[in-house]
Amino acid sequence: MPDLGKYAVTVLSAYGAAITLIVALVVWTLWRGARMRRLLREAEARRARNG
Amino acid sequence: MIGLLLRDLRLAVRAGGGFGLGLAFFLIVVVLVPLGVGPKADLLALIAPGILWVAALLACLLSLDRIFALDHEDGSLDLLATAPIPLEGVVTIKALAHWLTTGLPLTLASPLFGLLLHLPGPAYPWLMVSLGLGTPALSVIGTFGAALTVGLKRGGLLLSLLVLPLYVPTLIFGAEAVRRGAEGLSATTPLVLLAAITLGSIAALPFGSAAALRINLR
Amino acid sequence: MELRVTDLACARGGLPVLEGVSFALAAGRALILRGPNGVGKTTLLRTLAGLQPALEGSVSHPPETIAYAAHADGLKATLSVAENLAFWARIFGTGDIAPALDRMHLRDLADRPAQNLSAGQKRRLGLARLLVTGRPIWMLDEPTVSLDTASVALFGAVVREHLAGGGLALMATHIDLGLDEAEVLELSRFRADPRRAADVFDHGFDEAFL
Amino acid sequence: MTSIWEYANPKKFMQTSGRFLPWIAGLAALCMVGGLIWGFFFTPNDYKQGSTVKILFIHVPSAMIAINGWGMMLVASLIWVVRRHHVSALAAKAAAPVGMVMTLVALITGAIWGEPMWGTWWAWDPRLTSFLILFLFYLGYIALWQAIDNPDTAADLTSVLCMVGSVFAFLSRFAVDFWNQGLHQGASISLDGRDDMANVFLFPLLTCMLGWVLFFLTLVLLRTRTEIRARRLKALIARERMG
Repeated sequence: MPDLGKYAVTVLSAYGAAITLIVALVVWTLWRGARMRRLLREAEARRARNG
Repeated sequence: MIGLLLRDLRLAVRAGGGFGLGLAFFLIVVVLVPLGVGPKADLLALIAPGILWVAALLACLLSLDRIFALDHEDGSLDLLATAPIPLEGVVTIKALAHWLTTGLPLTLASPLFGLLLHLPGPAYPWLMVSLGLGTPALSVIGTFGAALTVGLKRGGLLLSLLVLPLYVPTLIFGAEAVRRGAEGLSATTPLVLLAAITLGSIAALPFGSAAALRINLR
Repeated sequence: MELRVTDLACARGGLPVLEGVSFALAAGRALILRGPNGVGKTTLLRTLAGLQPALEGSVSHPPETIAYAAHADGLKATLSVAENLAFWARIFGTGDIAPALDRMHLRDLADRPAQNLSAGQKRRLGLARLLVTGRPIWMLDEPTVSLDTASVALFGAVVREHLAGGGLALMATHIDLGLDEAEVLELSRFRADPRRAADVFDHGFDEAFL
Repeated sequence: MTSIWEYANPKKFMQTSGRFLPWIAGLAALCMVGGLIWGFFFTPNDYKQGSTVKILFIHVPSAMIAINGWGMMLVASLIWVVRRHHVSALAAKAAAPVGMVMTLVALITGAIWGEPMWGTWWAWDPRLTSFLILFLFYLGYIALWQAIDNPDTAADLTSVLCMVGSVFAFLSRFAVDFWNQGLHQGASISLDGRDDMANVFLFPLLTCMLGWVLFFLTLVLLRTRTEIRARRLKALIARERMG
């Protein structure tokens, strides 16, 4: 751990906030992607069944 | 074209307070601000240029959704789109009618509101000139936003969200001109820039508005 | 003066509803569109009037010849009958509204604000608008809604005069206007095939890529 | 040599993007994590700004993506308007939330950085103000996509908004500069106080920038794939309803 001096809180909170936001964006993207993939698979299965 | 303009103006008058509504809103904002920030004359004089411009902008925004909404509801927009007038002309006339019913009265009445806010003496001509040059841009840009959101549910809120960022340059140059006027400096540069934005908007945006209307009508 | 429609396909809300619509209409002729609700009568009329683009096919007619009348009459409640009509006459560049007022029996109502008209009177005013456009091709979407028997007969007579004067009329309507000479086009046979009804996202998609 | 427009075909796009996505994602993660670790642990403190200079490695790449993300949306919108390739419109839609989050990251890190440097969380510095306005543009653009049901109509209208918005965003940037340099001197400390950046900062910064670009690409590809699936799903459901 480097010595952040008197600005430790500043630097760490900036990194923390940024990484939280970026991770949230990634998680949201992946979650939505997975959900759409599942819905589409169900729809395709319905179509295959019903012709 | 003139027929459409006359009809819109006549409708604004008959609807009761087409001209008055924007002015009344302007008045309310101007009354509320001193109540909020306190009655100190020097403070009010300092913020008056900005307040007057923001109030003008909000008063314009207030009536934007009516530009096309009524014509869309009663079907006249469809009929106008099949009429011999090009749609670009229709949106220009609509913007002009909007300006005549909101921007122009605001410009003419602005010195009175300036008095209420202790606007410094040298600023009055600049206030009127900048509003006169700038409010047409507000109407034209607003017409574009109205064309984008015509026929949408909850279009009003979305309209404000879309239009307000587009108003930024106009607001900055307009308020800056008045502020410079109030401090006794030359306001030519911001006024020229303001005029450039207005002229550019009038020249180019009707094409965007007409395109948006065509997309929304189909 | 001819309206020719060739192999037209049109969509509503992004979905194709009609395809392969073809017909030709000569001066003095009328065509009545029929079909159950939702078959796409309004969509077809809007496409022909140029309000929405066709998916496929072509529509040909001389420019600036179409007068379109929708479900809504486009009346302004606070304007009087004469003012409403004069506005459209001005937009279309035809001056005189007196003949139209007389023809649709609106003379006595001329100074009444449109908001005080009955539904049938409003409709008559909406149809009077067609007369002041001076355009030969009428495209009418359910023109007889809320008209009483006498008004329907009046309207039928007006259309017949229009046709006799070399005009064309295309109407979506369910009731008999007494226009015996009109042809009828049943739209349900042009209903778009749902298996074809798809956009790019429904073509050649391989389940391996889901 | 096949034409680049082939990738505008959804199927072709899904195939190709599916093949490259893991590599791009991996590289993005490597560059981002590597660059940040390098920047955070192995760079010295600035003599003036102390350890806060480490925020640079997040702040600058995010700001870069925030602006260029809008640029990419503009290009994609133009392609949609001119050539009507659906994938292009969906890519623009997919990029907007990524750009918006990047704008937010740039704003937040800027505010946190500004607190010790300028003594205030928020200064109406021209640059910060422009980013706030850019954020509003992103917000409006996304809201317009959300508000319209018909996908082609939405694509058309948002494209028009994106083009007009770009002009006005540019004007706003210019206006904001004018506004703050005018009479009222702005914050005296500017972010540009590093005329000749030492290599110790430059190389990790470049790594982070590369990482951010790849990250943007990864997310846009992922989200575009999701949007394509959503459109396909919509087409299927519509077909089911039509019987």
